[in-house]
Amino acid sequence: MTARERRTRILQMLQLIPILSVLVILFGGALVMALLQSLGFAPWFGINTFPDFSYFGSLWGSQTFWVSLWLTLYYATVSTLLALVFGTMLALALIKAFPGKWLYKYLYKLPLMIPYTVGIALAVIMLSSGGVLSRIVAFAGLIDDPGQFPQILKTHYGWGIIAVYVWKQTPFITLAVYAVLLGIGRETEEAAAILGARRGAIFFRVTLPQILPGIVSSTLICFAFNVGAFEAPFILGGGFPDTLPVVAWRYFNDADYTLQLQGMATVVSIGIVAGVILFAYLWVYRRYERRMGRH
Amino acid sequence: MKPKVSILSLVAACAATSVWAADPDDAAFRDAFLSGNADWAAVEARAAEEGGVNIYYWGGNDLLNIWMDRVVAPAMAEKGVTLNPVRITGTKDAVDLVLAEKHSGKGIGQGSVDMIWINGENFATLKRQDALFGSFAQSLPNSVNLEWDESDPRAMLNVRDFGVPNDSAEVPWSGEQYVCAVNSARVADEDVPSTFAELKSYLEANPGKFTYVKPPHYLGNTFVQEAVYAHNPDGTGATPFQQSVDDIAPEELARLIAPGIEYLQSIEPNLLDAAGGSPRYPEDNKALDGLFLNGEIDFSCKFGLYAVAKGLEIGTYPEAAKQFVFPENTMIKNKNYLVIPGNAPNSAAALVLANWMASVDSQVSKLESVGMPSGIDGWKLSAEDAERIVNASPGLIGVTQAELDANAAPDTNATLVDVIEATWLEVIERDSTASIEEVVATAYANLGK
Amino acid sequence: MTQVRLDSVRKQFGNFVAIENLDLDISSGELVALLGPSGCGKTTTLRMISGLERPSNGAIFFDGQDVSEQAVQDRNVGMVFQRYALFPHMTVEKNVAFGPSVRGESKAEIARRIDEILEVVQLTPFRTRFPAQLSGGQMQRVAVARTLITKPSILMMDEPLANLDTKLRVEMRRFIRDLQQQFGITTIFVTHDQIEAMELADRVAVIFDGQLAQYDTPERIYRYPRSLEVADFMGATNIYPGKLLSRNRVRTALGEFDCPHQNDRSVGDPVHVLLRAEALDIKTRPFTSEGSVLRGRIMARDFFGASVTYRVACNDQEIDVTENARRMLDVGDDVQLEIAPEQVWLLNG
Amino acid sequence: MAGGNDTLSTRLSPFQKIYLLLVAGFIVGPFLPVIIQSLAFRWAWPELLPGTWWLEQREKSMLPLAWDYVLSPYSRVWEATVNTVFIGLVVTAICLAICLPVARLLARESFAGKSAFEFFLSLPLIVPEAAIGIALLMIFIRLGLAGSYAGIIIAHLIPTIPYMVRMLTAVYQGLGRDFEEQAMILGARPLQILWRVTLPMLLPGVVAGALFTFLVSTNIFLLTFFLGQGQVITLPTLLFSKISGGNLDTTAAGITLIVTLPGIILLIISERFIKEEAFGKGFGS
Repeated sequence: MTARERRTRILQMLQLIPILSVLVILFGGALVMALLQSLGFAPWFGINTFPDFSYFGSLWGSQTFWVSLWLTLYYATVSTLLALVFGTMLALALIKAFPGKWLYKYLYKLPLMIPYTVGIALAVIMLSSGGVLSRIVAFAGLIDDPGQFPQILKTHYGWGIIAVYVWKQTPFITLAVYAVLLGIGRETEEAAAILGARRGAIFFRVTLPQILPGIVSSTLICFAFNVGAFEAPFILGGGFPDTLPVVAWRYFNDADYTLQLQGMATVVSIGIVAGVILFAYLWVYRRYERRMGRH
Repeated sequence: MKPKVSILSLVAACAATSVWAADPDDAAFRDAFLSGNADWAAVEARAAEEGGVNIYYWGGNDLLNIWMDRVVAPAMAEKGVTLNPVRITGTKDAVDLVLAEKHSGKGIGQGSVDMIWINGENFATLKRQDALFGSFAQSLPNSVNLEWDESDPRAMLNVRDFGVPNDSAEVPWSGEQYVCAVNSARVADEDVPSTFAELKSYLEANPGKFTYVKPPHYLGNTFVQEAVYAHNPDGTGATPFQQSVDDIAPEELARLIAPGIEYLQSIEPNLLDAAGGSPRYPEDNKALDGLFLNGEIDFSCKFGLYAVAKGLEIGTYPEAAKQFVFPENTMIKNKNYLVIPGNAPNSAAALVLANWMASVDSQVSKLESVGMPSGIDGWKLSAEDAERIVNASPGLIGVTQAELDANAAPDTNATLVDVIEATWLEVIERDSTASIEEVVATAYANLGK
Repeated sequence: MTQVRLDSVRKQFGNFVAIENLDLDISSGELVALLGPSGCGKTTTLRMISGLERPSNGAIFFDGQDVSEQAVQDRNVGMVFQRYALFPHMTVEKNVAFGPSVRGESKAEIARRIDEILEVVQLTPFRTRFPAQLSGGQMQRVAVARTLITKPSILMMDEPLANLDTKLRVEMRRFIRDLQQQFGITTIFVTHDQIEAMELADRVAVIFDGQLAQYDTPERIYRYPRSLEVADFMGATNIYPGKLLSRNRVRTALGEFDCPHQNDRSVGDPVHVLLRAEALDIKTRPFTSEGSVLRGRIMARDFFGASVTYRVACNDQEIDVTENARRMLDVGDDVQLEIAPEQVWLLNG
Repeated sequence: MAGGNDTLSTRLSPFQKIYLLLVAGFIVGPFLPVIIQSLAFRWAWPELLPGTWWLEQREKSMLPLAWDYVLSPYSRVWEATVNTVFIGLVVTAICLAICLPVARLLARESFAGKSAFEFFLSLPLIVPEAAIGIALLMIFIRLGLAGSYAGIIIAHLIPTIPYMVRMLTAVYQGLGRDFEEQAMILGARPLQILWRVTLPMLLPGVVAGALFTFLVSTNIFLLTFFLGQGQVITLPTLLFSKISGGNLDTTAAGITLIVTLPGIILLIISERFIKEEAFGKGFGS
């Protein structure tokens, strides 16, 4: 490397400093601090038993942690899958021409633009026992007391949470898939049809493999968000046992400050679980990609 | 097993690691004021110099929010102080902030919170953590509006907060009583319960039509306390619960609260949505109001002497709502307060604000617009002022003041609240298989007892 | 082998008429080019024959059977797309196997036929490559193989040579011709390049603005265009307005000369005279005066290696003349052009 | 009529028509009752429309009800809106400034550890927000950043950087070097190239990235909620505190609509300036 090349290289590396300082110091720092605290390092509370695996031990040893984990993953997975199916179907419809398409393309993106809390408000007014659906059912004469309306919100089935996630994320996945669909065009589908493939074969053997990159990256983001989301399970969840982010938040808000370390262990657990699942997902996908000749 | 680090050892550790640092000027003012060496004019002058005051309060009541902006802010502006009302979702957030700042070395005059609307456990926490400004309440000019003579039993609510002596480190702001309301469009008068037993039989006949706010929310805790009082096996009601954890053995407490907790367990299958698998306890005041308005529940219990009157005025209560006496003899009555944290950056302004809040004018206006009952004591006022307070009241609907007074009961000691709350969470919410005695013992252990 | 007939086929997209009453007969085993400028509707026609689009009116017959309402999958046609539309996520052999596989043929049979067809298109060494790893010509051969393996009754190609460089075009042209002859398959292709159409097709359908302008052999379309537009599109440069002096003599600004006998025109009719550049003979001095001759001077010269084209000015008009490059004339030379009457083609004025 | 052509048709199938209607209903339908609720005085089960409307009570009440409250300073809606927009703008500006050079580098240079660096850049997208938020809170309290605008702005950079880098990298890749090289040959100086060639060509992509970043920032709830400590309120946290109990009263309904409004405006703006594909670039693997 000549001196000039080296100078250019150094200048380039200098440009990376701001972004690295944000990501390494704050993001990386936060993760490291979380890990340290979950291992018993919190001198500002007068606690320093590092390394101390008892916080993880007691967390993972309790049965409710596993229930919480199951709930967290259940809500995240079901809503991601539903949003994927709805979003892909919507993207397939949107590439067609229809009257009023320009308006529809505004409309379907609305949830993408507004906070989850709005979605929660909509779920509350529509789905609660005293809500609009319940009133419509009552108007139809099917029930005469709000208590008879099937409970949708605040159950561990999480219909309300799933509804909010699906509402917010369907447009997100639609957008990702739609952009990829536009990019691949219609020709390969037409070629497949001429070669004799029916609707199902065209979709699963030709379209789907091509939109898969868009699907993978968008579902990855949705799933990770769902695992870490707080507001929807907090407001619409079924209460104890809560999802892991809510559990962590409750630890942090407990009158007993030492529980914050337990909270950190919960936070780290969320990170580990999300990390393991996402890496496994990516690994499987990468293998598939290689088989598909993409690198 | 996780090592149980007690709060007390934690506090000791904190005290050792972080000395109460101080801004010398603020520290001097605090010492002068608390020792009575600062005259009020000097305080007001200093307040104007400080120029602002940050009050942290639960922002979930629109009426209170309006009143803060519309009435308190201009009143403070007249004194040269800009009011900064910080609306928080839970009082604990402000307490956490004060403590976090204290632990990070922000001492006298160096914090960010000047005043918190507070009572109960949160105050007890601040006191335990030694994060209070000091005994200021009796030095305020308007403290004449309050009864401080402890030989008068009526002074108890001014000097003890949830049974914990407050050492005048907070000034009473509002007096409340836990009252239930019924939707009389849905329930016949003769069916309205006045005891827990009657409530239970009502629920057996009308399953799902009642619930209470989920502890550890204070509205839920209070309902649990009332049930515990009413089921006190000795028949001594609230009396034994006035002691602190230091004075009552866990086995004894477990024995006293067991019938009440068992009662709450027994009504669970008939609470709201219990038919669908698990009973539903609303998270807060607003959620409770929503259920009551929609007729999902027939009775709504919360602190709110004038809640029905105000709720009708703003449309959050059903038109046929009215109050009733429940449970007989154990309707908890308490006060809530304004506290100044030890590291308040504008302590003089906070004192001025506290003083103004204890004035007859402010209490009348708060009563009228927010419907929050007066926190000052009528018998200490001139007849004219006392009458203004009475006239400002939005009014009781369905009950009389005499009935409420006759059935009043005191709060549970703040230190016991933690234990009872933990017991409820463990036994009722988490369906623990442990006996109540074991649960109480664990709760004690967690408190470092 | 299939015979294709389009009967008053019309296609409308919204308010836009893409094809207007198109009649077209394609004999079985024939190689037909649909020729026209872009946007003329030739691709739409191809897509209607394939079944990717449905005609708004009219009908399409394969061997006399109406297939207008038949789904594309049921028509047993083949199509090679302009950009080949290879499945990017499949290897060469997977691409080729796709058709038989979705038609439910046995694995052994598919494997056998893949070997065979890859041999035909000379892609055996590339069978495990992905499309992204192939050259343009290779991709096209995969596309062809993928189509042929399904034994289509009609093979369609959209601009088959458009995306190839000059050398590959020659190669592919030959390849397509050979293939078509070998399989004897009815083949229709779309192009906007008249040379390509003439070189490959048995018959050429010229389409302008959604209407069939002429449908004939390449030679006849070149020599005897039915309209000015067709003549222009086929690359004719020497077109002059004129008037019929008698049944076999015409006058233009260039001058007067003889033409074939005109049975269906009357004397005095306005006409356009088409003179093919390569059909004129250039004479240098000494000039003769037999037949129809024009005098002029060379204004410019374009040398193409095998041929040379001169721009000649005569009577204030310009005319292009092409001849073999056996000799070279210079700019400024005076020349005489001889016009054989049978090389003069008249169009309506 | 043989079917099987639906996937290929450029028209919607009947099923797709119904599906589009259902999705539209699912997405915007619930706003209707929110609008009604915001105009109600008392709307109790089982009424399909409020028994008493706000306007009927408006003159009778001393207190600002419904929209009178929402639009008054008491509701803090205006403060939250200003905060949201301000934080969003600052985050966008900082994010743009620090991501542009990185995107250029990623698009054009190859260096050791590049793929690891790219992976690290996208990590914040897949680490759950709750984990970052709670962990950051402890650090921020130590640094005195909790509850401050600076703290929230810095925190918002974490989830926005990955999107911005991805979108800008895609733009730089699409741009290619030819144009800059052509400008160089024509005699332009580096600054002139930047100002007159590179920036105008980057602009659509930059606008897309900026709008997307702004959008993400204005939508963030958890980080603002944890790190704002109730002192910095934005539209999402304001709404959260109104509905955290799971009840939507009159003023909460009004605030819901207000919180929706910037999204609608942003939607219209972004639809004008950004093609679908540009958003798509943010998500490409």
